[in-house]
Amino acid sequence: MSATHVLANGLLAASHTDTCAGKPYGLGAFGCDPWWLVIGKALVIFVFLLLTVLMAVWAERRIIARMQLRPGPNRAGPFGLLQSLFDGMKGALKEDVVPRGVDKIVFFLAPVLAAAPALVSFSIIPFGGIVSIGGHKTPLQLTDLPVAVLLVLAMSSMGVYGFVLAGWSSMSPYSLLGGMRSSAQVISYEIAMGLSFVAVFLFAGSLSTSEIVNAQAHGSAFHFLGMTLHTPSWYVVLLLPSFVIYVFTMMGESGRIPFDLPEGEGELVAGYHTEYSSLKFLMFYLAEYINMATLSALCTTLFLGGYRAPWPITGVWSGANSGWWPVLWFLIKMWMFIFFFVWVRASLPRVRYDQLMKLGWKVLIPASLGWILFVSTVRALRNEKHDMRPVMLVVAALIVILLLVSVIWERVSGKAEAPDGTPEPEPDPMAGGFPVPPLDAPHYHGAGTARANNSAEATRA
Amino acid sequence: MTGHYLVLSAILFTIGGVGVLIRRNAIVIFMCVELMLNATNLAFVSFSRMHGTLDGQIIAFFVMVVAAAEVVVGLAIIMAIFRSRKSSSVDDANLLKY
Amino acid sequence: MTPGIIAAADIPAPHLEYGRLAPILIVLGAASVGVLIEAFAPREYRYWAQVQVALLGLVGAFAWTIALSMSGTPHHVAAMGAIGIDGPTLFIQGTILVLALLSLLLVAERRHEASPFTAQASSVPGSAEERESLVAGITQTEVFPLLLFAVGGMLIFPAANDLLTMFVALEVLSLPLYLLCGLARRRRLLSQEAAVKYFLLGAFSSAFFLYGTALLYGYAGSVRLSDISAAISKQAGGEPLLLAGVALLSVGLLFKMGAVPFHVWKPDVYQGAPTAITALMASCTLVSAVGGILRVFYVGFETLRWDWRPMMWAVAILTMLVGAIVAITQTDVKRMLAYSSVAHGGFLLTGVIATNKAGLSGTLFYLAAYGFTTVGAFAVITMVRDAGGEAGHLSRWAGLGKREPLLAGTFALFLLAFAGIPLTSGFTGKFAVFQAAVAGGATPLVIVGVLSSAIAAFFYVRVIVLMFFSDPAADGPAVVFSPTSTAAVAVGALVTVVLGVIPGPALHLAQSAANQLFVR
Amino acid sequence: MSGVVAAGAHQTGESVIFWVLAVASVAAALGMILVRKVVYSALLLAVVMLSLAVFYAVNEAPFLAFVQVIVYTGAVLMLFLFVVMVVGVSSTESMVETIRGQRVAAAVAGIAFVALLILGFGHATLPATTGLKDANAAGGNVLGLARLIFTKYVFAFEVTSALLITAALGAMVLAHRERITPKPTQRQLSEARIRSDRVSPLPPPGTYARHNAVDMPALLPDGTVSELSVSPVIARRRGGTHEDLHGELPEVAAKHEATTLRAVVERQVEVDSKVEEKEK
Repeated sequence: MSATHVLANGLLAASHTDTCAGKPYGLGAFGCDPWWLVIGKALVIFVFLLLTVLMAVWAERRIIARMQLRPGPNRAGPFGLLQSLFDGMKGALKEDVVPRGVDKIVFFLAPVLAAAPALVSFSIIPFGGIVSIGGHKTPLQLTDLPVAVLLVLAMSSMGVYGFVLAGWSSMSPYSLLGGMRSSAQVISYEIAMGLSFVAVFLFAGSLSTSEIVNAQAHGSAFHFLGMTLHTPSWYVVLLLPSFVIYVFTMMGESGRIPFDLPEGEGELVAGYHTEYSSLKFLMFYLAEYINMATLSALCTTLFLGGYRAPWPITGVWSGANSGWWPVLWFLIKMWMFIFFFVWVRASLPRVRYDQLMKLGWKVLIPASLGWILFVSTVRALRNEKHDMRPVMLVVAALIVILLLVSVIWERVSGKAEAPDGTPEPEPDPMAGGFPVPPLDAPHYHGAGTARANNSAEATRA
Repeated sequence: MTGHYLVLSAILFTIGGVGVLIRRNAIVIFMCVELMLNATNLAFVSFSRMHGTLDGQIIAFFVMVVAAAEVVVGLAIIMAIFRSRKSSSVDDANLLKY
Repeated sequence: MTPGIIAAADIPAPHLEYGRLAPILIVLGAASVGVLIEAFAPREYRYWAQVQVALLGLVGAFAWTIALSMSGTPHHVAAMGAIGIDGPTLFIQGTILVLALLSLLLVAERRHEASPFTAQASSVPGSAEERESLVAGITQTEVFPLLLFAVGGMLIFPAANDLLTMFVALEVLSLPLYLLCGLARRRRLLSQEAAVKYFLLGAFSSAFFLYGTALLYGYAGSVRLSDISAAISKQAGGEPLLLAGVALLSVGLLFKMGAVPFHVWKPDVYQGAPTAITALMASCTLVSAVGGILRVFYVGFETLRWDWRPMMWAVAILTMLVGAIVAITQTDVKRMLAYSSVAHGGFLLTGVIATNKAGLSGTLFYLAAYGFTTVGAFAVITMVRDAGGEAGHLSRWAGLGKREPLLAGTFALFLLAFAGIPLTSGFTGKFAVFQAAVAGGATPLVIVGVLSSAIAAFFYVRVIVLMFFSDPAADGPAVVFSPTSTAAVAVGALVTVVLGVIPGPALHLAQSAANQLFVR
Repeated sequence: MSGVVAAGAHQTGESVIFWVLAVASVAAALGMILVRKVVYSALLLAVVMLSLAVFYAVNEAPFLAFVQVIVYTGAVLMLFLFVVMVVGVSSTESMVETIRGQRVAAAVAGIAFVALLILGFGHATLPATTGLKDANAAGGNVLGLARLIFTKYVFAFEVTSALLITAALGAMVLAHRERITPKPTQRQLSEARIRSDRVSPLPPPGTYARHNAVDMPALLPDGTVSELSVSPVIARRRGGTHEDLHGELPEVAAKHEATTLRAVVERQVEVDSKVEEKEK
């Protein structure tokens, strides 16, 4: 116990034996729980994550099925709810094939390395404010750190080890390529992800999740027609570009469609987990879905006001943010994002690898750097009490000019690159004596028939 | 405890140094150098607590940044020589001998 | 709003003296402009744009340095105490900038071949891809920003007032050099090998530098040189930390200047690197490294000199002797000059060991004199060419004096200057350093110095004899004159002669620069 | 009273962490320089780095602890792994000494060095540990670091940007291949393919009774091996033998398979004809 105590002490960068009393909000509230409460919270989070995974798998299959006009799993339990549970049990009981020639130690280690960090990240996600459990006033969050958000980044960078090593230890070219793609992709997107957090840190003035949620509690007040109104306080509104960049990187980090190149079935069979079966494969599966939940929860926390109720509710119901209610708001927001993940998967095709890298390095990273520059300039000017209106006007004008220039550039350079005007040869309908139908005839594309066939989905779901 | 950390950092630093001398794969040699830098950082951080100033932590932070840049350059060079020779052993880099 | 919000007043805005830092900033700024040119300019304009930006940057920085040294006596710390701008620093920075300009002339050379650098570094040597890119006539113009970044690091290194800034500067100057070493146009395998060796050993040595810094931080609680110096005179009890720190730090510093036993990289790297880059390393890097050593030992550890002197004595003696003796056996011109550079490092160390004003001014003068001579010598090497590029092997130089008396004569002048023959700058420099060392109580060191000079003179004279008194081979190398490298040779030769015949003004300059020692 | 107890508990707690992780990290570091497989070296280095991250946390450097994990373990070491995989999947190193006695000499020098350092540290009287409570007091660790970066070390911080640009530029110089000939378009590719000897896709690898891996060459109708049926990448990696082949070369095994197959078919035909005869 004392060892963990020391560690917690160091991480909180304060000896909180003397700060425990008092402070209802912020970091001061952490590290004061009795041991049974800490273990209890950890267990609850673990169970919550497993349930989330089961639910997410089921929900994903049902939603995609609905989008593709088919029923989806509906036999096991009501609405097929137990389907993923049974699938999991069946998967665990299957034969565990270990191919000859794999690097045994690393082959066993890799799934653990993939799954364990995924579980850790959730410890800093705030589910709610302070509640009373067994007489103890405690926040609904396992722990918080002055650098909590970095923990998520650290864990996601540890998780990649699982994928890369799985690819390497399988000693198969497809797996290796999958692992390498995974490492390149996650490293690239992690940079942009980290940058998208910076604006949030600048506004919240902290890296701790609970303080970020608190910082989104109230917008600044202004008066309008005799009413006191509040500006939106969620960072999704204030820092929309950051949010958009985060959503892109979130898709990239999770390694799901449209960015699931590490396991692209068409080219790499299944990428890094080609050679895995049974429980080990399930661990990769688990890691993927937990990551999805973590990324959703983090997005909720950083951009959507965390566990706090949305605006119209707080307007009419003052108790919405106290007690156990925040858990409900948190879950709704988190599931919104999980639904978004599924929706994207159902709608978009997989991108090409060079497109993925181009998006990461040439669009997301420069865009977030520019945005951070802008945000920090605005903050610095506001701190020095400058009048913001002319600055905003200048920036708006600059953006408009840039957009215009880029549009004109696109026109000009697009014309330059256009083919030199040699007309396409008219297709000869009787080429070589046989009638050849034109290739763009509608029946070749099956127009009019809904094509529910999606072999990629079938293999995964 | 500072003394303990210091001894540990000295041991790790030396292991790294010995590794540089005995290994012949350029990548492993480079990893050994990274181990040495890590050992240095441990010394900085524990001294930082000893003195009660944050300077040591800052220096360790800078070392990490510098090391990251160095790794990029170093691995690029090693990759270049690997591509032309299909080997990353420093024994095979023997055109320059006196 | 919430307590976590940082108020603006929490962190006071730092104060940067842009005027005093301008030389550094101009060079680094020019390098950044060079990167932008690489990114946006069309390929056919890049070379000229890069050359102009680099020239402007270096000349501008040099002009600013002159202006700084003219405007009153410079003796300031700048950039929140991280940089010391004082007489010796400005002298060193000015020297580096001029020598970098001369090296730039060699880097920008286009008459010998399309470029002294590889057409495409990413293509495998000997592959079809390499041939294609050679035929396409593309050149790797990224060398110019890389060179400027290296020069920027070299400017910061001797000015750094704390060990962290020094470490960062060390890396800023090293990383581009590692890269540049591997970009030769001919003998690319050799060049890449040089890059790997330089890189691995450089990284190894910077780890030592850093561990030394860590121990000194543990001892003094700060990495600022003045704080360390103050702690040395006050504090008792932590001496082992201090001594180990000084020793390890010295390893890192001595490696950069290539003192024995940390010289092993030098011959390999000098031989393998493109000759233009070798010229840069032999002149600017040496000046910068010695400048850093001067600052660390004069500012940081001056009060400790009775402890570090014996170690430096040993290093200086070894450096002079090993450099001179091993050079005799060399058959490659660049390799021979590398060992000669090792030996000269030893002579420079005698000036450091003197730890007095005369030592400082002598070392400064020596650095300038040696820098010009060595750039000139390497420029000559780039001009002596045969079918495979530069004719490096000494036997190919036989009889060069009969066919190209002017060039061979100039090279002989440089060699005589290396040997320290009177009426050349080498003599004046050595004399100044040795005189200071005698005054500083290091007479035995001076005797070893004179002795090794004599040994060194042997192989310099041997080359001269080879050039003038043996018959030229039938298929001997041709000498290719081009405006830029001829200019570099001419400037080198001129300065070598002028500093030898009328050393007064330059010596005076060095003395007035050294007059106030380093700012703390 | 309670303060003293807390301090004591703190001390023992730290000792426990220290001794566990110190032993682990030294063992991992030793393993790193002794194992032959490069990937194992990298993994053991990761163990050292993670232990150091915990040490940083114990030493009141939470920010640094996570930066260590993100930058060193997550990015730097991942880059190493990436390069190891590009350079060769199973890159192991031969342990033959080129310079005789070099390893012993290095080990002796290392032990001497560390003994010297430790003896020195033993003689040094270190000042009592102050702790970072005061330094972290105003705004916490992160703010304290920010304050130093943007004031005392601002110049080093700015110069670091030169380093990062150099790194990016250098990586680009050494790795980026400039296109000299324009990239062939889809149309050009398809035209070239139609004009080439082979319009159809390459033959798939062989599928036999005993072996059906992707590195088994297919057999042509005349019983010879089709070189085109195995990807050259796989063929190069295979290095002659496949574990399934029980020591045979793939070409030999393929022929073996073919003869077996032929014999089986012939036998079947024989049996069939006999049966037919009987039925008649």
